Amino acid sequence: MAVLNDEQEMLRDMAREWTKNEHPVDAWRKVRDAGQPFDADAWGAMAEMGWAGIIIPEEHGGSDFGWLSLGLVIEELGKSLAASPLVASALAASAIVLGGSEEQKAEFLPRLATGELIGTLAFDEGPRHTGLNASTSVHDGRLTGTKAFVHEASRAGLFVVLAQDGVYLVEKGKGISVSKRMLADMRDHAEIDFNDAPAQKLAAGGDDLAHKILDRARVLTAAEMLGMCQAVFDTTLDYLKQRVQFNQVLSSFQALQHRMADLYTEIELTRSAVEAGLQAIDSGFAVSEAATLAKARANDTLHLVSKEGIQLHGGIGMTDEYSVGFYLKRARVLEAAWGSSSHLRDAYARMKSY
Amino acid sequence: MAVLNDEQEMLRDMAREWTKNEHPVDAWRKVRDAGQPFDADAWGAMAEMGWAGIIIPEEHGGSDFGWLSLGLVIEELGKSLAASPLVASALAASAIVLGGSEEQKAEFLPRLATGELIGTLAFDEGPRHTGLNASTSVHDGRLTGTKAFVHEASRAGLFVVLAQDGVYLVEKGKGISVSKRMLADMRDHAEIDFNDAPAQKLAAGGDDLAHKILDRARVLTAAEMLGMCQAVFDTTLDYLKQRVQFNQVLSSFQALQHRMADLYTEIELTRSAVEAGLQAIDSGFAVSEAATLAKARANDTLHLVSKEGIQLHGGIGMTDEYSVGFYLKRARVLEAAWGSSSHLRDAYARMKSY
Amino acid sequence: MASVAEPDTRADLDSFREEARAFLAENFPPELRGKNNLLSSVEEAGEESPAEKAWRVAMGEKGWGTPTWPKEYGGGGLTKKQARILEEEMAKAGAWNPIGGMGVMMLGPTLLEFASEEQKHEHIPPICKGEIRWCQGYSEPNAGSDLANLQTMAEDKGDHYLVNGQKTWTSGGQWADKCFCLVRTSRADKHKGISFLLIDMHAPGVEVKPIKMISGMSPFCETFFTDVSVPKENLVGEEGQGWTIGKRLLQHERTNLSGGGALAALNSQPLGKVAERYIGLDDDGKLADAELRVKIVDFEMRWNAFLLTARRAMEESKAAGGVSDISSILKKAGTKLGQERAELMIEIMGLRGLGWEGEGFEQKELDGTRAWLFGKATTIYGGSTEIQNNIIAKRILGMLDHQ
Amino acid sequence: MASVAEPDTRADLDSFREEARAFLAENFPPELRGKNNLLSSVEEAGEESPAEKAWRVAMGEKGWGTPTWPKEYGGGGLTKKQARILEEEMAKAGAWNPIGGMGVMMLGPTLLEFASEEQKHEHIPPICKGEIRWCQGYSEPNAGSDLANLQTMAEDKGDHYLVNGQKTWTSGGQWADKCFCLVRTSRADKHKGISFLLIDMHAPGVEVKPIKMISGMSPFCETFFTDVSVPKENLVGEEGQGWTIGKRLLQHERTNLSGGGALAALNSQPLGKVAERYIGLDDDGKLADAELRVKIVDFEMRWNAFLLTARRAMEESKAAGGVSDISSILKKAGTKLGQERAELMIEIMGLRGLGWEGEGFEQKELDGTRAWLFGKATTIYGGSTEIQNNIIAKRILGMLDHQ
Repeated sequence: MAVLNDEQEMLRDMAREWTKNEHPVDAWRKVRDAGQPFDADAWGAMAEMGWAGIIIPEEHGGSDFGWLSLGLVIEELGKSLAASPLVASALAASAIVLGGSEEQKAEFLPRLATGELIGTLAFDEGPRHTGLNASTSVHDGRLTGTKAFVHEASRAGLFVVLAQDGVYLVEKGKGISVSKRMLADMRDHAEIDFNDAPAQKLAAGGDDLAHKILDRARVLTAAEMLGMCQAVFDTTLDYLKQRVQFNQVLSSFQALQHRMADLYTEIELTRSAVEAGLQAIDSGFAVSEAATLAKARANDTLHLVSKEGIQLHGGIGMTDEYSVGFYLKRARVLEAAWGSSSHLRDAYARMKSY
Repeated sequence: MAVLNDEQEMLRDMAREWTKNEHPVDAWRKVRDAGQPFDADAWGAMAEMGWAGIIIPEEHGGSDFGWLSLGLVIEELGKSLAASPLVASALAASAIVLGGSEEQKAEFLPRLATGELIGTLAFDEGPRHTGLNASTSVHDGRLTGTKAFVHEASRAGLFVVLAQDGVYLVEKGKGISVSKRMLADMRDHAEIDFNDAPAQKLAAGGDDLAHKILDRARVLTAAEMLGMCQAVFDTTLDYLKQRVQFNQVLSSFQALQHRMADLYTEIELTRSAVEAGLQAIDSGFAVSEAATLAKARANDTLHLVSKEGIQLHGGIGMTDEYSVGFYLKRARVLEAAWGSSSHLRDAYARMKSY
Repeated sequence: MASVAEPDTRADLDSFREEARAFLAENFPPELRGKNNLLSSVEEAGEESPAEKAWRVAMGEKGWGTPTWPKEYGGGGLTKKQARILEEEMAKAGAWNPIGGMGVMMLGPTLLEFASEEQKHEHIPPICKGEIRWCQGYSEPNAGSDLANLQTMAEDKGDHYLVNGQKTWTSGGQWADKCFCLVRTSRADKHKGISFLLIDMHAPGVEVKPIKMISGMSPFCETFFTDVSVPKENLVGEEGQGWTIGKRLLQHERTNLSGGGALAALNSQPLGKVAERYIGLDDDGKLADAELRVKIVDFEMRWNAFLLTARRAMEESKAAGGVSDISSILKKAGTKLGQERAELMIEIMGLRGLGWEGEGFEQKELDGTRAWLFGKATTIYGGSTEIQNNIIAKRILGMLDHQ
Repeated sequence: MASVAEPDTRADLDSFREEARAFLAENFPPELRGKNNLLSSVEEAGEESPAEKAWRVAMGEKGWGTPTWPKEYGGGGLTKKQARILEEEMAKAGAWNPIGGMGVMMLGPTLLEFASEEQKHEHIPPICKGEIRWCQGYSEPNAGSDLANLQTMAEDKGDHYLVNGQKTWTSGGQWADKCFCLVRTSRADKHKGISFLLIDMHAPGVEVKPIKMISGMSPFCETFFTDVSVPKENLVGEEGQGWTIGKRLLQHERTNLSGGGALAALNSQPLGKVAERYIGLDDDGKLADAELRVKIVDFEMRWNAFLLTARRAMEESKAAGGVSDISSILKKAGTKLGQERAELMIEIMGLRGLGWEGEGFEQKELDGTRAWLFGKATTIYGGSTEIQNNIIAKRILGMLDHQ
């Protein structure tokens, strides 16, 4: 854990307590069983606590606490797989903070900060992230194109859309059709068809606006994944300490001890990378490099931890009654989001010119 | 172990007994300490037993027992790191069998079969195998070019040289200068400068002669590596069963048991691939594919086993007094020979058109 | 079953081949060609079509679904060479064996070895005909890998046992007619107190509760026995012999599990082809994702090494007239590779490879998701990889017990 | 050493910075800029040049080679902030610390904690001046990771101990003046029979035999003690306290070992650059070997995650005023990565990366071969990776003992 200031520590503790007491992983089970995208009351509570505004400037209704602060909250939510549009909406807000005109900021940021407006990114057009390439086009302020697997789409009122010539804002309404896509994680994903939908450009962000947004998406997703790693690890450790086989608790078997020591090591290395990614955004230094590193480490570590979590739980880990399977299913979706490890490694090597 | 016929079983048993009794790994230590390329008496004994002629037709003085038979012998020699030009010379002989005219066969094969003539391949021109590309050229029967890290070069009387337009035979003599290259395995390697050296083409082998020779080099090297894997594994297992720590023999620690079970599994999978490679040459079916598979599996498994062998031996494995370090050093040289794993995987994927 | 002398002459075999061809031509419904569903044993019991039923009945009558089992119990009574010829002819005809399940793969061979004459005559023929579905009652909530710890009691009541207890991971328990069960007939000794009992799943006091799995399917159940009365003639072997019989049966399971994984992958497309479709080739003819290309080819090569090993194990066992040592690695290696393949498939397909249901996915993609999740069980059930490692270390490598 | 209050004012620190600059300008021989040999502590004792000697003497006199050690024993007596300023100024000047070795890294801190006043005054000043080379006498042929099993006896002879036994892995034993040793003063109890003794390597009865390693170097020795007489005042702490003292000393070793690996790699070229030279780039600007490119970038990324973790461990420890839990993973992770890097280097260089000696290789390539082999020791010595795993599992994760 990075060394935090008082404000960050308070925020982290609040998120931890709330998640543990008010929104444990069973809350997600209920949401899933009810077929909802997320628990509206819980989202209200999050907004109430100010989480939707953490990276929004104070003048636009946020607290401007910064990305490390937001990452701490997202990590805690990741631990219980809390379903909410918080990540998606924060990323949409960050796009406006980075690239919006004063008018755009004043129009959208206050509503995003209170949580009454939900935003999300609509970048990729296929089932995998292949870079910032889009065939979506805009003519006379009308945007046309199809975006695949847009997260948190069903309740979103604002889409931040990557087009051929830049990043656009599109409000829910005419010219938009949303088709649900049910993935193994049972969260809220959809394909979105934009057909001459009214769009306004984020014109103030410079040529690399989309890259900057992508960096933030990677880091924030990595923070969620880090929380998931930690939760699977902790749950598995608890299980091994309690389950008896051959008259011994499983945690006394050396082969399992060494595997857990390996997982512990990987998670701590990943934690450093994720925290460094968050801090890089706050400081503005070497953001792309740090973001790529954070997501790649989170991808590989969560992949390993989610597999080992199932295996070490044995038979009961295979049942829907235990939560460890939820993490496995969510893990693969997030691994694919904003760049698989192979995509990220290729990108990193390019940055280093080899 | 593949199911063998009587002849193969006899040959394998003979090689096993001879290696164990007459030429254990300490024999290699003596050769090394004496600074020799190999033990001439031992080479004489091998020739006496007919091993140099195993893949040479009977009409040319060999026994024509085939590649599986030769591989069995090479595997046994690999177990004790027996230094000899057997692999190199057999490969040179195979080049003539595959591509020589009747005159060339009659001239060279009988002497190769008795071991009085030592042959070797001179293909690669850099420190890594990058495919069958050569800048070596031949004009008016004179060959010019530089070959890097040629194995068993110092006593070789016949070089099978890859040139731009085919494969040539060059006899030791004028126009050849040999510079020793001492690698960590302390075996016999050299850079060879050919400067207008008299050369005769192996013209009867067709366009893919070099490929066929390369396939055989890969499989035979893989057989040597398989023997090395087995020896490191067996030595390590013995050590773990005998060494006591914390009042327990090491072999009773579950974490070590599971690692040994993994190594055992990898070695057995590799054995299947290597034996299949040898059998493929004998049958002539899908040779390139089988050869690529055999060498890649041998590379990766020996890499792992040689590392784990050192680690599991602990401190004494780091000393020159124990043999396990010899295997580690030889392993990396053979891993690089005729294609690293990355080169082989690339080649395999090309064969499968993806 | 392996020690029968087999004096087939070339002429005998040729005439058997004729017989097999004729039987298949007459009885195998052409519309079933290649329609065998590999997942049928783990998926719910589908409806049997009339053609399927006819084919099952024909094979059952002939005994050829269990070709090498003795004729007197309903088997085919074929020699091994004849059985291989039958396989070849079936493959040529696109036919498949309609007789399967745990009765064939696990219980039958065990009964042939340990059961009394009466029991063989009662239980084996319905297995050969595919009329009875069996399930396995081994695991309990506190006895998974550690079976010796099982608690389900069978109390001696003179002419019957009174069974009480709970089993879990009962495969297909909700569709099974009978269950072969490990029960405790004595508390005195952990291993020697265990007996092997056949229980009617329709008997009063048997309750079955499907377990929902992470794959969304429910191929297993919890099974509760409350004062279930089981006739004493359903005890296989003697009281206290259950551990020996039960372990022998598990060997059949293991052979089958590793083979199953291999079979499934053999029947599917090479990963390189799948990737070509989802990822595309670059100008050089290589998959556009260089790292994924490496992972795919590395997998395919290791997979081939595994297939070669499975073949070698078979050849060695045949030559040695016993089980080869390397059979011990097949389950461990095969299940690991099977899981790797499923993970690679997801990586290749991207989010299309994670579809759960509904619009936007091909059926193959949805099946892949379920198979990926279901496949996580293969390294856990039937002797987990950890247990396999213990066995290899101790039995094959002679490393001491770690306790 | 950590609990001293440090009321440095800004002005104090500024004036110290001036002092440090002046000292360096006056004493650091410019021809030594950046000439520090990282391997010097493991390689044989090279000849000291006059400039090197002058620099060592100057730093030794000042006590700044051991900047935070108390002045009364020859240390610099600096606060931590001052020490950091000194480091900064040395870095600017290209200067390095000429005082090092096991005396500084391991024995000194231990003596400061456990030794008597007399012992501190006798042994610490020569360490601060770099006048005495120490070696470590812990391991024995049958007591490696399992130190409690050690057999070297120190028999009480009234005013001295009579020491008999054999040590192994004595680093630099052939060049050392003295040895800090774990010896057995009682056979009654495994742990409590062990004492911590300082032995003169030049005393009669001490015999040293270098061990040739797979790298071809001999940085370690076997050390034989035959009736060696050691004055009782060389006992540190009390009889039977050796286990406690010895383990504390190992903590210093571990911190140092993981840091050392990191340092070495920091000082070397990025692998991508090396690969560009040996392998070349394709038209797309990528390394021509696609798989190797993936391995390199994967390594570099994991290596960066490690460096970030090392920094985090330091920050956390500073903030918490104690050692952070994650320090426990640094040795394990750092040594593994160091070995991976060396293996990758060989793969990048091909057979040039395996040169042993003689013609045809650059010095850097030959050094790489030796470093690769020598580096295999890092996961074995100073608490093997297996021991680290045991420690993490038990102390950090609270998993029970496996015995």
